[in-house]
Amino acid sequence: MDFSNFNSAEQAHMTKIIEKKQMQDFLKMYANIVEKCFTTCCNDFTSKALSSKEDACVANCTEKWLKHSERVGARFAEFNAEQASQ
Amino acid sequence: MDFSNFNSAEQAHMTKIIEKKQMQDFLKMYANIVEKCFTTCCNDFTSKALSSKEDACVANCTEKWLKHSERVGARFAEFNAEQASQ
Amino acid sequence: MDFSNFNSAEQAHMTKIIEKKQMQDFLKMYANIVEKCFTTCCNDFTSKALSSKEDACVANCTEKWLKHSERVGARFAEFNAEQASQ
Amino acid sequence: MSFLGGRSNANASAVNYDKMEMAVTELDTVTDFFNRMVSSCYTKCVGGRYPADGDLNKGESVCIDKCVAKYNEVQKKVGEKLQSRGAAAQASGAAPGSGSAFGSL
Amino acid sequence: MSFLGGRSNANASAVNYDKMEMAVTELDTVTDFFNRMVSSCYTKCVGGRYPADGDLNKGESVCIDKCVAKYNEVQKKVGEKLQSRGAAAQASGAAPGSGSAFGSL
Amino acid sequence: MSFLGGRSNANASAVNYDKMEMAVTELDTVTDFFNRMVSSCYTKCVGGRYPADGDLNKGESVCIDKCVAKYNEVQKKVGEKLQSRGAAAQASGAAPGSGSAFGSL
Repeated sequence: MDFSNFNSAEQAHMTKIIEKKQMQDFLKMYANIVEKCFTTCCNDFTSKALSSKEDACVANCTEKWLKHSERVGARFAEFNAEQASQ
Repeated sequence: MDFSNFNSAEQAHMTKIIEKKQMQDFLKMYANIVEKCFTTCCNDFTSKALSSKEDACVANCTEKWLKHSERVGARFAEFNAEQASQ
Repeated sequence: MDFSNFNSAEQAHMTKIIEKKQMQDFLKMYANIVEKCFTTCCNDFTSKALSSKEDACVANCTEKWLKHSERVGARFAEFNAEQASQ
Repeated sequence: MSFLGGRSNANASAVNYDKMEMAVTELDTVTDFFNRMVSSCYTKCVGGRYPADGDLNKGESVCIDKCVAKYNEVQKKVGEKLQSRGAAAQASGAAPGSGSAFGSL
Repeated sequence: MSFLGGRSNANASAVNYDKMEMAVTELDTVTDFFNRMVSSCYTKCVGGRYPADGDLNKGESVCIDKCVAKYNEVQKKVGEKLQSRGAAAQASGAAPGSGSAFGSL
Repeated sequence: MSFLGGRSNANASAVNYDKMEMAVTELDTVTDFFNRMVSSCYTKCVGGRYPADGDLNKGESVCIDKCVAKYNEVQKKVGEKLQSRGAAAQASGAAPGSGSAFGSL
């Protein structure tokens, strides 16, 4: 996105809006990871506590999601840069 | 959530906002139940009317969802109370 | 929905709100079609480019979704008209 | 509410913002309902399969018509059920977002 | 913000809109979390099967209780993990909506 | 719109709220698109399986790269298709939220 035609007052507003949205996006990503990793890792409901296997699964699952999300972001940024330069 | 540090004007605003959100949450739950119980109960599309079997299924499915939602709410409230007292 | 009890100022506001919502709904439908047709049509990730088979699948899938959405809209409108006349 | 326009005009063209807000909520509710019906009937009647062409075939078309009718029926049934459980259910926390889980003022 | 009410009163009943907005964000976050927990535990413990009656049976009830406990555990674990990766991860684009993919001012 | 800030300044630093609103809509659209791409590619390339460790293996990494490229291709194709059907389709109710299902003013 190109905000170069925004004046300084508009850029200041936009920065504030974007900061708020980043906070909301972060919270949404958090909720998403919880939901996905719970679904993937937890299938035994005879005990309340996470087993050590489930615990490791949640840690790996979270780490993998973050790395996945970073990689998609990087490829998407490259794609957008290519589009913009054409 | 703790709103004890809110002054009376802020509490009045918050009450209004919460009331609006409860209305929206109720409508969302309504739409959710319809979607889930339709998916669970309706699999024959050779007739327009609900069969008596489908009709009973929708009634039971709705009742079960409400009881499920209440139970999750009760456990979640206990969990939050525990956390707050630690 | 019945807006006949709206005065002209209210109708003007409502028209503006509805126009904005139609834009948002259109963008949401666009994102939905991309998501669904990608899921249905793309299952080979050994190449970056769409194969001719995938390409045809996406075109047909999009066309089908639009026709489906139009048909559901038409039936829903009939249903609402029936309800209103009872 | 100022984001819906001016507030100070009290003549015949004054805007009743509570009424407007209710209309917007109703519009959002119907739109959400419609979108879920489209998705559900797509899954039941069309979706998933690799499409042979861009047209709805006879079986899919018939299925969609019945699907819309049944979806509306289910919506009515669930609505009646929720109404018969009434305010009691809401107050006791059946509705997410209400009840003790979220603290109170 | 004017859409939450008046702005010019600076007395004891003045409304702090930033505080209000944070409270609303917190409320939305908890509600979203709760709704996802309800859906996830429904899928794990109740859903899908054709319901024999309108009651939760013994097995389902026990399952729900454990499910809520585990879901809360997972939320804690993931939260700790995100915190330990910290600001670095956010700045490098782990959070959708941030980072170079969306341009910058 | 007053919720985006002041309104009365008409000098060089005046804020054009329609332009701002369009930018916000564009931002929301790109964010939604990105989030759906992340989820779809996770399902196709990573998800579901019990994770052996916290790293993406070679196969997953390659899959993700192709997946992003294909997802963007599909987005272009669908966009072209929607454009070629044009305003007619929108007016006749192809877009949920428009058309006769929701009444008119």
